[in-house]
Amino acid sequence: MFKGLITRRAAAALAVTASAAFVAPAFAQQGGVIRIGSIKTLEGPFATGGQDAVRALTMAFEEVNFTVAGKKIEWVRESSNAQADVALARARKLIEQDQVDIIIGPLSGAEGMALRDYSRTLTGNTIVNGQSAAADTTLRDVSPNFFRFNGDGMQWIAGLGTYAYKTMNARHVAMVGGDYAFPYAQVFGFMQEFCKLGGKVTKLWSPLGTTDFASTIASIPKNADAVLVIHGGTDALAFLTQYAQAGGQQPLIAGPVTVDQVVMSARGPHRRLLNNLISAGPIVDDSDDPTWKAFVDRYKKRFPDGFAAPSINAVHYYIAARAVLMALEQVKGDLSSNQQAFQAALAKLEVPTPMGGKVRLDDNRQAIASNFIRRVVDRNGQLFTTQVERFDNVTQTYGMPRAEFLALGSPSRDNPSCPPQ
Amino acid sequence: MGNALELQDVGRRFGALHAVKGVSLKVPPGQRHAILGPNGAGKTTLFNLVCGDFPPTSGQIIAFGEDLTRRPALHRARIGIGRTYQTSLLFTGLSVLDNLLVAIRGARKGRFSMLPSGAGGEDVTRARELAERVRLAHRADAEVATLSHGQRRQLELGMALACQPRLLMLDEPAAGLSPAERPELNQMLKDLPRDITLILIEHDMDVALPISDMVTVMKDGEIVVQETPDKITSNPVVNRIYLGQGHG
Amino acid sequence: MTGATAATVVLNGLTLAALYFIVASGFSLIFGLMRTVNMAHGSLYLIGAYIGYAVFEPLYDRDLWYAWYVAILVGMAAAALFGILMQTALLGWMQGQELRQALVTIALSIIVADQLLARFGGTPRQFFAPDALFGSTSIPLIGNYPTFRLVQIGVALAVGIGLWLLLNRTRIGLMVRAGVDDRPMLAAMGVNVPLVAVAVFALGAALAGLGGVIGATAQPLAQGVDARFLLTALVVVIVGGMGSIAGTAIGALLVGLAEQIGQALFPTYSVILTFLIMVIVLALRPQGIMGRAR
Amino acid sequence: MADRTILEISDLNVHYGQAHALQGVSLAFGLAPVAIVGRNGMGKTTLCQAIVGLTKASAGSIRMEGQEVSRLPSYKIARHGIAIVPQGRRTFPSLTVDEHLRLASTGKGGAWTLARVYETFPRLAERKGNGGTQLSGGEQQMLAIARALLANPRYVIMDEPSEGLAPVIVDHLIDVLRALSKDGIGLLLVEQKLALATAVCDRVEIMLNGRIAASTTAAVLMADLPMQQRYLGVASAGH
Amino acid sequence: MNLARTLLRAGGIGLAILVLAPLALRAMLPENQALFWIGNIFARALIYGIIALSLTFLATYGGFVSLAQMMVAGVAGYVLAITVQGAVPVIIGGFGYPVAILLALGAAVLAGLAVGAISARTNDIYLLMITLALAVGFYRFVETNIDWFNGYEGIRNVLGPDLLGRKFRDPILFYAIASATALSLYLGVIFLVRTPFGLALQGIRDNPRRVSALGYNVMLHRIVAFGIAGFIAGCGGVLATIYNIGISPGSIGLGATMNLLIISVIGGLGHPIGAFIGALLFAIFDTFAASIYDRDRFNTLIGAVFLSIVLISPDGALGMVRRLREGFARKPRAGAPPL
Repeated sequence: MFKGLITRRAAAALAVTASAAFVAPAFAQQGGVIRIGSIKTLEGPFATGGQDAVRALTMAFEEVNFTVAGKKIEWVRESSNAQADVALARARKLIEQDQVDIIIGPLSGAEGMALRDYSRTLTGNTIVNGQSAAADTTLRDVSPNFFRFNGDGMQWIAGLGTYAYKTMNARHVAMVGGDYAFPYAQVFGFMQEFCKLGGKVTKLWSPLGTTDFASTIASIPKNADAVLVIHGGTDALAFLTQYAQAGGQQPLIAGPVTVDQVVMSARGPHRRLLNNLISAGPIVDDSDDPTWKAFVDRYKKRFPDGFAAPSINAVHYYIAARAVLMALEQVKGDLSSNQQAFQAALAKLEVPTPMGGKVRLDDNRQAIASNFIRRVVDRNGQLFTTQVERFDNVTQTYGMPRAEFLALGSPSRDNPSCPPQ
Repeated sequence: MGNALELQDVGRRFGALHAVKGVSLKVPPGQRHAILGPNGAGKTTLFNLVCGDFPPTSGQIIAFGEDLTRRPALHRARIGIGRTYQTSLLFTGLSVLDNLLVAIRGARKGRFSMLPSGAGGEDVTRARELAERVRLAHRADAEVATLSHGQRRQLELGMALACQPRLLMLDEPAAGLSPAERPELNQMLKDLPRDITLILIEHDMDVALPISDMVTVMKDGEIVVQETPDKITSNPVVNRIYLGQGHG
Repeated sequence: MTGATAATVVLNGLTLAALYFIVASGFSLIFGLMRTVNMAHGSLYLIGAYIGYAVFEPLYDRDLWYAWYVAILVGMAAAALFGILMQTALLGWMQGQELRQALVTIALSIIVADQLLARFGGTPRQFFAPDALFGSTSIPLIGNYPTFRLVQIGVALAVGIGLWLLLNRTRIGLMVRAGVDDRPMLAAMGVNVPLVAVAVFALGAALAGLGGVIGATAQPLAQGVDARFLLTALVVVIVGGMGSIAGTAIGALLVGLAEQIGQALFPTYSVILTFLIMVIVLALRPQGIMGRAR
Repeated sequence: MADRTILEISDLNVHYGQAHALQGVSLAFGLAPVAIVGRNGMGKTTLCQAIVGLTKASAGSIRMEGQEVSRLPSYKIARHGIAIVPQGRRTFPSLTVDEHLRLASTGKGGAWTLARVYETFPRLAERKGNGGTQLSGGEQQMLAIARALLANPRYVIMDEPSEGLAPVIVDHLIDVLRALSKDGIGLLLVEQKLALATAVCDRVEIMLNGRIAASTTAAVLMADLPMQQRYLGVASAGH
Repeated sequence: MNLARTLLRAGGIGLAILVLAPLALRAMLPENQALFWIGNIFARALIYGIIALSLTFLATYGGFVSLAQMMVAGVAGYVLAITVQGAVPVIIGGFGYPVAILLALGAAVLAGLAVGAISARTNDIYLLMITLALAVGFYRFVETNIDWFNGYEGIRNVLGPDLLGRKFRDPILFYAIASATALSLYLGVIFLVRTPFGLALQGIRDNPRRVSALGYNVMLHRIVAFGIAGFIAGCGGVLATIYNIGISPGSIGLGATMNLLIISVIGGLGHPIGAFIGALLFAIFDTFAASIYDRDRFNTLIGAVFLSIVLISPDGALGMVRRLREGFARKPRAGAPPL
C-alpha cells in the first residue's frame, strides 16, 4: 500500500523547494536597515480600502525617501483577506521569515484582535494598528506591543447622538445595522449620548451579508424621527439604494463607515439621500484645514487614479506610518533591547494628523483623537463630507473612568437599550 | 420448510412498461432451476425483485418460508440468497481476495469490525479456498481491474458462493465467455454442493440444460412453459419462441 | 407584523425569488444537458455585470436612455462568450468527468474573481435602470413599492416562459431535452451534440449575465457576490431538482420567500431557514422536488 | 442480382477492456436486407453499435458509400446516412411521441414523412401526445423504428426491432421492412427470431463469439435444422 | 496480509521524515528561520494535512468528495473555543483543555455523522454540491450568530494547555504534537482500510449495489465513514484553533473550504499521503508566492496552478510521481484515476 518511493521523492522535492525559498530573506541581517511589514486587505469586499491603504503607506514612505534616521526602510507588503487566521499567518511570516521589526496593520476588526493576541507572544517587535477598530482590541486584555493611533468604532460616532437630539430634535430614532460587534459598538456610542438625553431607539439588525434589505426597510417604524444607518461599504450602498427605491422619506443620519468615498463615489439613486446627510466620523473629506488640503493635493497628484479624496483607510494607515517614522526618528533608528526605547517613544508621541489635529495615546496605547459631525455636499456632481462640528479629545471610554465604562458591559445587540414605549 | 423460493403472482411495472406480469414459481430446496427466454422477457427483473433491488408492484416473494416482499436487499444476503450479475458488478479497486473477503463477511456478524481479522484469520483462509474453487488462486492478489472478462465471471461466482448461500442465483454466467472457458464454467457449476438451490438465467443451452433439473421459459414478463430439460427441446412453444417458427 | 408589512415581505420574497430564478435557471440548464456542475456560474454573473457596467457607464454619462438596455445585451453577450470559451476550450473534452469539470470551474472562478478585482477594483457599483423602471409604484395594501423589483418578476417570467417555449416549441429545445435523456443516442440520430452543448452553455451563461445586470441593478455589485449567487443557485437547484426549469422556479420561490420572511421574523436565524429547507427536501426527496430519480 | 455495396466493414475489432467482443468482422452490405442472427452475447449488438459509433472500434474500417466513417463521431456517421434502431429502444423519456418524430424528421424530404409514419404506425398517432414512461415496450419499439426511418437514411441498422412487439404487429413490421429497399434504404437486421429474420432477408449471417461463423441464405438455414440448433437452437450442440 | 509490516514501514518512514526534517532545517538554516519553517510551514502543513486527510480518506476509499470537511473541523474548533476556559468571550467556558478537546472531537464526530446522514443518499457531484451548501450554510450561520459563536469576530484566546512545562504553542512542542497526531491518524487510516469495515467501504465506492446485495448496510457504512472522517477533521480543527489562537468564521468560509479542496487535489486523491503532500505544497506556496509573484494577484496564481494540475494531472502530485515512475518502468497500469 504505502509507496515508500513517493515519500522519498516528496521529501526530495521539498528539499529543493525549501532551499530555493531561503534565497530571498538572506540579506535580512544587514545593519542599517529597518524592515517594516504591512498587512492590509487586497482581496474581496475590503479590497478597495486595502488599495487606498497601500497608497497612504507609499506616500508616507516616499515623503521620507524610504530613509529614517539615516537608515534605509525596507517595506515588505503582505495582504490578507480580512480573515483573522490569514492575517495571523501573514504576520508570522513577516516577523519570523521576513524578520520585519515593525508591522503596520491590519484592516479589519477580527484581524486586529488576532494580531493583538499574537503581539503579546512577541518580544522585540511592535505592531502598529492600521485601521482595525474593534473596541476590545485595546480595551480588554491589552498587549504591550500593540499600538493604535486611530479611534475605535465607538469613538468614531461620538457627537452624533447629541447632534441628533439637540440640533435635529429627533426623539425616536430607528437604527439599521449589521448584526455583529463592530456596529454594536457604534450604536453603543450613539446611545450613550442619545438615550441619556431622553431619546428612544428602535433597533433593526440585519444578519451580516444581507444584500436585500427590503424586509428590513418595511419594518422601519413610520413614526421614527430619523433613521440611523450603521451599515458600511457595500451593505451601506445596498441599503441606501433600496431605501431610495422604496421611496423612503424619513431623514437619515449615518455612522462613520456609512458615508465614505466608496459610497459617495458610487452612483445611483441613493445619491438623492446622501445629499446633506449628517454623519459622524473621524475624517472630513472637504475640510478647510490647510494641512488637509495639502495632504489631499499630494494624494491626488501622486495617485491620479485614486479616490476624489483619501479614504478613512488611507488616513489611518498614513497616521500609523507617520507615528512609526516619528518614533524611529526620535530614537535615531535604535531598535535594540527589544525596541524598548522605540515603544516608549511611540507611547508618548503626539502625532499630527492630516486633518490638522493631533492624536495621542492613553495608557492602553489607544488613540485619543478628534471626531467630526459631517454633512455631505455635492460639488459639481462629486460628493464630499464637510465639517459641521468637531469634538476633540474623544477617549475610548467617552470620558468616563475606565472601570465605570467597563461596568456598562460589552456592547451587544441588546446593550444598551432604550426602546420607545 | 417447504420451498427454497416461492413467488406468488409477482409483478413489476416501470411506468407503462409491465416488465414482470404475475409470475408464480416454486423452487424446492436443492433444485437446479434454469430460466430461459429471449431478451426483454423479464428474467433479470425477476432476479432483481428476488434480491430486493426494488420491491414488486404486486405479489409476494417468499424464501425459506420467510416473506421477503418488503425486506431490504441486505436482509436477503443474510438469510442466504447469493447472486451474480449479468454485467460484472465487482469491486474493481480491490484485489480478488479482498472482493471475496467483503463477500464472505457480508452475511456474517463482524462485517462492521474495525479490527483486522488477522493474517491467519478464518475469513482469509476461506477466501483463499474460494479463490481456489473458482480457479483464481493464481490471481488472488491481483486488482480486479486487471482481470480478464472470463476471470471476472469466475470471481462473480466466487462472490456469490462466498456468502454461503442456500439459494444461489446466477444471471447469465456464460455471457461473453470464450468457447474454451465454457466447459470450465460447466464443471464449476456441476461441482456445486447439492444442498445449494440454484436458479440460473442463461441463453446458452449448452450451459443451462446439462445441469438443470427444471427449466422455466419466460416471454414478455410471463412464464410460458415449465418443463424438465429433456422435454424442453421438443416443446413447440419453446421452439417457436427461440426460433420464431410459426411465423412467416 | 401588520397585514401590510406581511404583504410587503411576501412580495419581497417573490421579487427576490425572481432574481434567484434568473440566475439559477442557467445553472440548471447547463447541468441538465451536460451534467456539468458549473461552479463558475457566479463568475459568469460577475462577468456579465462588470462588462455590462463598463459599457453602461459612458453611455449613462451621456444621458442616453438606452444605456441600461445596452448593458443587458452586452452583459449577456460577454457572459455567453466566456461560457462558450469555457465549454470549448476546457470542459468539452472532459465530458463525463463530472468531478474534474467541477474542479476546473472552481479554478476558473478563483481566477476570474481575481482578474475582475484587478480590472475593476473593489469599489461597489450599481446600475440604474431608466427612470420608468426605477422609481416606486403604488400598490394597494402595500403602498409605495420599488418598481424595479416588480420588473424583476417580469424578467423572470419572461425568462421562464422563454425557456419553456424554447425547450418545448423549438427544434433545438427538443435536442436539448433528448440530450438530457440520452446523449449518445441523440448523436446517433445525426445531431451535433457538442455544438448543442456549446449553445446550451452559451445560453446558460447568458442567463447568468442577464442575472448579473439585473442583480447589480437591484443590489450593489462587488467582490464576493459571485460566491453568494453560486451558493444560491446551488441551493435552489438542489431543492428544486437538478435540470428542471419548473423545479428551479419552485426552488427559487422557496429560497427567496424563506430569506425574506426569515429576515423579517427572526433575523439572526434566517440563514438557517434556507438550509433547513434544503436538508428537509434532501431527506424526503434526494433528487429535489421536481428532480427525476437517478 | 448485382447489388452495389453501400456499407462495407472490414476487419472490425472491438474490445471492452480485456474482452475481445468483435474479432475481425468483415462484411459488405448492399440495398438488399441482410440479417445477422446468433445467440445472445455473440457480438451482434456490439457490431451494430460500432457501425454507428456508439461503441468505438479498436481496429478495422467501416466505409459508407466508399467513405471511411469509423473514426468519425457518431453524429457525423449519421449524416452519412446510417440510422440505428438500438437495442433496448433508447427512446427519450422526456419527449412525447410527436416530439420524437419531429426531432427525427430532417425536413429535407425523402420517402418517409411524418404523415407516412403515422399512417404506417397508427398506434403512434393515437399516442402522439404521450411520452416517456407512458408508452408500453411495443410502442417504444415502434417509436424507435419510426425515428430511424424518419431520418431517411441510406442504410438502417435494426437491433432486435421485434422485441416486445405483439405478433400481429410483428407481421406488420415484416411488411414495412420488406418494403424498405423500394425506398432505397438498405437494412441490417439483427434478430433472435429466426422466422422474422428469414421472412425479411434472403441473406443471413450467423455470429458466434464475436465472429461471423457462417454466411448463408434464409432458405438454406430454414431447411437445415442441425445448423439452426448448432448456432441458435434450444438443444445443446452436444446432444 | 502483512498489515503489520505495512504499518511499521509507513510509520517508520513517516516518523523518520517528521523527525529528520526539522533537524535538517536546523542544521541548514539560522535558528529563527528554522523555527519559522518548523513552527509555521510544517506545523501548518500538518494541521491542514490532517483536515485534508479526512477528505482524502473519504474520497480515496469511499468515493465521496465532501466539501464539508473544513466545516467539520470548524465544528470542533468552535466547540473547543465555546467550552474551554480562558477563551474570549466566554460562551460556556469553564472546562479544562482535556474535557474541552474531548467535547470538540465528539462534536466533530457528530457533525461528520450528520453530514453523512444528510448526503448519504447522493453521490458524486450531488454530494459535492450538497456538502458545499452545508459548509457555506454553517459558515453563514456562525458568522451571523452572536449568542453561540460570537458572529463575525469569532472566539479568541484559545491558547492550548501547558505541557511538560512548555507552552502548547511553543513551535517545537506544537510541531511534535501535530506530527504525532498526523502520523497516528495517517497510520490509523492505513490500518482502517484493511479491516472488514474498510474493505466494505471500498466495496461501496466501487459498487454500492453489490455491497448491499452481500448483506451490508450501505447507508450505515457511509454514515460511519463520515463520522470517522469527522474525527480526523476534528483533530485538525482542534489543532488549527489552538494554532490560530482562536477561531473566526473566516477560518471555515468558502475560501478555506476551497483551499482544502485545492490541497487535497494538488496532493492527489489516490492515497492518504496526498493530503500531506498537498498541504505542504500549499503552505509553502501560500507563504512565499506573494514574495515571488505580484502579491496583489496571488489568487490568480493559485487558481492557475490549481487549474493546470486538474488539467495535466487530475490525480495531483501523487499521480504525477506515479506516471513518472511508470514512464521509466514502461508498465501501464489498469484502473481509472480517481477523478
